[in-house]
Amino acid sequence: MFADLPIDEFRPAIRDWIRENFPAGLRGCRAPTNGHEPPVGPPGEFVLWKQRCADAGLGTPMWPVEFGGAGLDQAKADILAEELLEAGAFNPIAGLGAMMLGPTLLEFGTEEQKRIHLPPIARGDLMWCQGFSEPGAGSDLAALRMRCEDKGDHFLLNGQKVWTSYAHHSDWCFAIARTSTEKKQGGITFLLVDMKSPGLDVRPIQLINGISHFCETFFNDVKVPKENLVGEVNNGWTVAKRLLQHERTSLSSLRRANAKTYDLVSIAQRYCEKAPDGTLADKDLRQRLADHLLSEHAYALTLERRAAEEEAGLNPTTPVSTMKNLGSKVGLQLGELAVEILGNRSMGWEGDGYTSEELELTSLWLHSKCYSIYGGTYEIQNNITAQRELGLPKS
Amino acid sequence: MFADLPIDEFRPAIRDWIRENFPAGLRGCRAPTNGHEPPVGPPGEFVLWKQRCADAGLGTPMWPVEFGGAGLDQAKADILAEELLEAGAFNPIAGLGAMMLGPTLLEFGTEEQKRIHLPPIARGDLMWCQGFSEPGAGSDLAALRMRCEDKGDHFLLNGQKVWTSYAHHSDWCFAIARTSTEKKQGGITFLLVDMKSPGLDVRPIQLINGISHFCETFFNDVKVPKENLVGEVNNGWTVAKRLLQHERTSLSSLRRANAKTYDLVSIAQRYCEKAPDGTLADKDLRQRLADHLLSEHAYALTLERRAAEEEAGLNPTTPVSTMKNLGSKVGLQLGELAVEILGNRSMGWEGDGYTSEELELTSLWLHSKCYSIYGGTYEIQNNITAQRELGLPKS
Amino acid sequence: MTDRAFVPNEEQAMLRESALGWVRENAPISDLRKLRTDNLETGFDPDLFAEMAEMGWTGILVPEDHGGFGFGHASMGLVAEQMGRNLVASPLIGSAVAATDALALFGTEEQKAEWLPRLLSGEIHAAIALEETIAHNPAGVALTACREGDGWILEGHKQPVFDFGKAGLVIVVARTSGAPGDAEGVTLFLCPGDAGGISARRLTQVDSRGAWALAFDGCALGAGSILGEVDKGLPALETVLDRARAVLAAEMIGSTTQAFETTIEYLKTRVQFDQPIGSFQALQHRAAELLSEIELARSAVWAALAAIDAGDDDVPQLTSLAKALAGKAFRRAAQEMVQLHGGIGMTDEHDSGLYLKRAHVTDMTFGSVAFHRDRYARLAGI
Amino acid sequence: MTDRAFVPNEEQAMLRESALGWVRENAPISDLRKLRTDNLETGFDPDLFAEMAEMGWTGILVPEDHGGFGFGHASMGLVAEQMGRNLVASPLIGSAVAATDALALFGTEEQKAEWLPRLLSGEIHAAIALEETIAHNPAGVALTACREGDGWILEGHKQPVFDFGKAGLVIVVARTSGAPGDAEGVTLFLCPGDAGGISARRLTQVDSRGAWALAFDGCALGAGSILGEVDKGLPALETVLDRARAVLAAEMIGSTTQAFETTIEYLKTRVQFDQPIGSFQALQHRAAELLSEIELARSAVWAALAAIDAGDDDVPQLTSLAKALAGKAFRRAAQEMVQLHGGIGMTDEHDSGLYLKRAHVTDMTFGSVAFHRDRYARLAGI
Repeated sequence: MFADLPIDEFRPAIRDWIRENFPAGLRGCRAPTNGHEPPVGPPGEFVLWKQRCADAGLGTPMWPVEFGGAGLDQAKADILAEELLEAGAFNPIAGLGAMMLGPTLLEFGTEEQKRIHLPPIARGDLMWCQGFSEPGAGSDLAALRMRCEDKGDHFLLNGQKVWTSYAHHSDWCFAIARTSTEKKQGGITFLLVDMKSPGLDVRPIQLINGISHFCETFFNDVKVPKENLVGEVNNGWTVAKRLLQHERTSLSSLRRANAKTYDLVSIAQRYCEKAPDGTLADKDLRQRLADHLLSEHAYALTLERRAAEEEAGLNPTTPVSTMKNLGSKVGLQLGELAVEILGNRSMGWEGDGYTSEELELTSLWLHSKCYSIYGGTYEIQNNITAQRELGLPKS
Repeated sequence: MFADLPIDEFRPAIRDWIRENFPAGLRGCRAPTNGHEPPVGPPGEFVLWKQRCADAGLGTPMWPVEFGGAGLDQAKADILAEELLEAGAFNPIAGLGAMMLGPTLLEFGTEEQKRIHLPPIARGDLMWCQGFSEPGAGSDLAALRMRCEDKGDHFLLNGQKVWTSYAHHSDWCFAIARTSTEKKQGGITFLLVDMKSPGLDVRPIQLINGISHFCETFFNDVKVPKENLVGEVNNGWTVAKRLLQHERTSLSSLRRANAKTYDLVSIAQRYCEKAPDGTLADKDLRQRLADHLLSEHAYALTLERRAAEEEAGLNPTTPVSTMKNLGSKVGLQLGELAVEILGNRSMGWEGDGYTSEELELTSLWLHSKCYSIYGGTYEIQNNITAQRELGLPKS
Repeated sequence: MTDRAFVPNEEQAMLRESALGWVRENAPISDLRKLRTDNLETGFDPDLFAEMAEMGWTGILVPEDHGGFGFGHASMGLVAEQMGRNLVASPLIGSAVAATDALALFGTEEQKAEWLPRLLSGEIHAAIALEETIAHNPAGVALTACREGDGWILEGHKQPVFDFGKAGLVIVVARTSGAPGDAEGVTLFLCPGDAGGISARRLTQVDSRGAWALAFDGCALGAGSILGEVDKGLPALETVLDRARAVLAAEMIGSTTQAFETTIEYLKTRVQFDQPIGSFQALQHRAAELLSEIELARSAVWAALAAIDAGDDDVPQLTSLAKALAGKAFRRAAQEMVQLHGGIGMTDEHDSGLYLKRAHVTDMTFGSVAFHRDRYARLAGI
Repeated sequence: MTDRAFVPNEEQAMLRESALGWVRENAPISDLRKLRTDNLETGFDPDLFAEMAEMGWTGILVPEDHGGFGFGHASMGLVAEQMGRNLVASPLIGSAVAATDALALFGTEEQKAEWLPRLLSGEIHAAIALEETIAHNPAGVALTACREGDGWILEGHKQPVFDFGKAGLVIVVARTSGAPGDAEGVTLFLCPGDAGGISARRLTQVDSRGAWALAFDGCALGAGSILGEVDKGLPALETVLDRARAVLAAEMIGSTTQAFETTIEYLKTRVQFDQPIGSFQALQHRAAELLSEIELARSAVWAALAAIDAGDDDVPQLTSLAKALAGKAFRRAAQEMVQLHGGIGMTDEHDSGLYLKRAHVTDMTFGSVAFHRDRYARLAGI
């Protein structure tokens, strides 16, 4: 229905739909940035909202209706995102399945794979994790060594993955493994792995902010049915690279959503001493906070500009790799400034000596350090920008 | 005489000598940072001061007395520099001969070369320039192509040098040229060239601040007598590298002398609006000015620390390449802040719409851009620090 | 999403292409070098400006009912951006943006009829006499205008005044009451360029543009010279300045882009250590970071221009954002242009120095990075 | 040149070597991890502190006539630097520097005789109760001390108070007159750790050190508890703080150096794209730039310590220089440690996070980079 509306009727229609369907109790709740986090808001309301979005296909708005989407184009999907933001609402269907695997399967998957895997993702019923990084293959992903042997009716996986986000809460995993050692990138195969497979062992890794959502994942003679091969054997690097593009895009918009949620201006106004003219008394902090606000604002405008360019059918001027780094810089700045504003109130780890806001911001600061590491490090993105976008020669 | 004094008697003795010999009219004059600039202060006084220093060997204090020096050790030379600064005086014998060629000849030159060339340098009578860089060989100095052929009783030079500072005012040039194309670094020879040689043509290059002290120097069948070879044929790279070390050291201390002369605090106090509490009203500028003062102060302390370490016979903790970059950073910062402080008064190029101080500071800002280029670029110094000092592997 | 006009419409795209083509063909950067020696009375090449007028650029912001095109500031920004590429010297921003907007927004019908057609045709150009002290500070104006009979007498100094030479009209910001720093008491005057009682001294500027120091000594203006309301000129001035700032920022983006592209090209061709220097990773990363800074500024500039044309409330925020980020990006791009070109970048013969000097002057014009960061912070409530 | 003690003398070199050896042998960074789980009443390992006392470190600043060594602050800095390498938790700076200096400089003979020998022997340790608000601001103290009979009653809050657990002595900064912000009216009190009327809440801190929030509610102290002069305590406090700041900055330099060295070692061994990542030029340049920042901070720290020992006038400038630059360098080194270790640097298992958290807490302690930049600027007259 929404897909067929002319674009000028779409905005009021979607606004009405949100007003009618978005549970009031969820207003202003921070959106879960992936599907693995505990539900937010009053009990039941999150589940209700998820169901309603799923029924309308609006959790994965650009997917075809037959696979659980709403069949919207980019322009309408952008309007949807804006109206959600406007209404203090959010997309409840998050996670790697919706953001990364789905679009990739739509391009590379078989009809059967799409039919089986996409609808549960679109409904938020099944959660996916990403089995890419290995202990010796971080930035140099193609150096991966997990063995994948063709055993006739199935593949056999042996090896170890690391930094598998939420592996311990996931139903499925999309993974890349080595089917040939002859070529580095040309010996990689892309597979869908059921996390309940025998021989698969998951151990959470604790991060510097005390939270564990990354895991080490061990594969010990894990069998994967042949129908779970995406693309062709030894051609998985092509699939994985496309998936990583989706990752960069979604990470840079997520960062923005995050930055919108933590309002440093309001925190500074509540915590910091004021000068008689109402400005912050600490001019040193104020200057740096202002610099951050400038970056954050211009970053948000750059996202808008890219969307407008895409809408107009143009190639976006600003490369995705640049967006990823800008997003992580803004996020890192936000973390640093948050703890600096809190000053002596930013040293807390846990316990009731600090407010939950203070503890959350301190934890955010520590967590923000991963923005420039995961989803392709800051350094890798700069290489991509320089070589692929600016055309500078490889050394 | 000064060389034989015990160190505790040296300081008062040198202080007395300065008081007796330094012409009052020169007090507070900016030291000429090389020997090519026009004399400073009242007529005759600069020449007098130069003569007195030369007679005492104090222009090249660490050189042996027989070659025109004073035979001082590092500790005493440092004390001399401090006392000059303290008295508002300066070393009048500057230039590439005193700072770079002299120490190099003392190590690599023949007795005859030292006897002929060092005394006129020590007296400030003859000026030297450096013929190293070529149009295709900037940071990659060893890529130089100027041909040097052995013609039996002389060498024959053909080719072009660039960035030859003050070539148009120099009497001699130390240069490197290619005697063999078999090895890149191992085919280079170090020569002393009389600037009056036939076939030698000098063209000044105008810089972005309108001043020309760099030149292009063209060599067209220039003959160089065999006795002007320093070191051995094809071994000139070793000599040149040592000379460049002397260059880095002297550049980083010159930078300091420069920074001492332009007092941004006083300029800011004269030009900028004040807040009621006496601090600068523009807090944004104030913060950055403070940051600069911190760097400048710590850089000066680092020079002191290196001197103390050398005095104690230790290897300096901070590498020369690091010092060069720190010095150029402080100098660049100073230039940027100077024009920012002057604001609308910093746009002048010439003429009487601006004071001479304003024009000088604007010119300094533009000139400062070369700090991170000449004497080995910022990038080259970072490579040296990373690979030679920190032991990081070459790519 | 309000339509931020991030993507030019067909008309604008055509305007941009024609401006870019004209700049490349007819206004090479060597023209700027010529200005340094030619010492023209105007400080810019009047023939070049006549061509701009002929192409209609002086009418982009003139309302249609006064014979102009009323295209808006995004269009003007597209033209300014192309001019910025080659550092083209012209009075376009002072005359066809600031003065034209001032008249169009705050002029009486009589004033508009008197001045707009002449500005539109390029018969005259206008200048803005605002700056007095070392730092941009619109409320800080000290030059006084006192009533005498029906008219006014102006006394005081202005420096720098860009493009004053042979200007037909000067918009003078004066104090009619209160003390320097007061928001009240600022008034805008329309002053003929050849009015008596003004002595002008030509300044020689680092960016080779024409700038003057003016001394007003008994400069008498008639009753009709008031633009807008007496004593209430500051908000009008800020509105006009924001428009000029946004278009100047667009010009700066053009200069920045050209400096960046020239540098990237050099990185691809200059060989050291047997490799193009652009293959060195440290330089690659600096190029990537510079690009990201330029992209942020670009977004801010087009958002500001679009907000002006849409009449949005957040013009002051967006303009300060744009001017601050363009100032940072231009300075950094010019600095890297010099540094990455090495020795040759330090020579007058190379264009790097021209961009560096222009970066400094444009940053100082209509408020520096520091000024606009502070203004943005105030508007953000901190 | 005043002798800035940039080069340790023989005695100091021995002290440094022995401290470094002890830290490497007996105080590995795993001790800090143990503190997180052991939840000791002290917040530090008392056995480790006893060893430090045995080695004489608690007596480095105790004057010789009270049984100490009177070695000076450069020596204490050398010890602190080695402790910093492994992020060793101990009350050394609060107790053996701040409290010891406060007593030695401003205590009566009676007070010195009562407390110094016990601090020297390690029988007790002392804490400083200064901070109340979110930002370091010595004149901002609001906790009140009112006369009652011969003695004083303290009312108010302090947070964070480091190493309060089982402290024998707490130096409390209180307001005896005036309002928060006034320079006059600040007084230092010697308060036994077990004094009545204090309720303490243990805080769990990111850097795993022991810190407490104290509520003073009718805490009664005797007449002899005044340290120095009533109402005139601020200059004394600043003198004591500058000493603690300089030694803390030395500790920070040790931590920074270790973070840097660990990172450089990793760059040499970690292979990606078939090369050690340390061969990538972009990382090499960041390493070189980080080194230059560390070297600046190092020079400032040793100059500050030497100036304290020489009784020079420029101690406040040099201390603010040292603390600001050490704060910047430590933060940047820790940030790069996480970033350049990649994923592993984000894990709790790796030490990067411990350095990052400590960098933050030490920067906030006794004044942050921003505080000291402002103080330095004021002293420089801008």
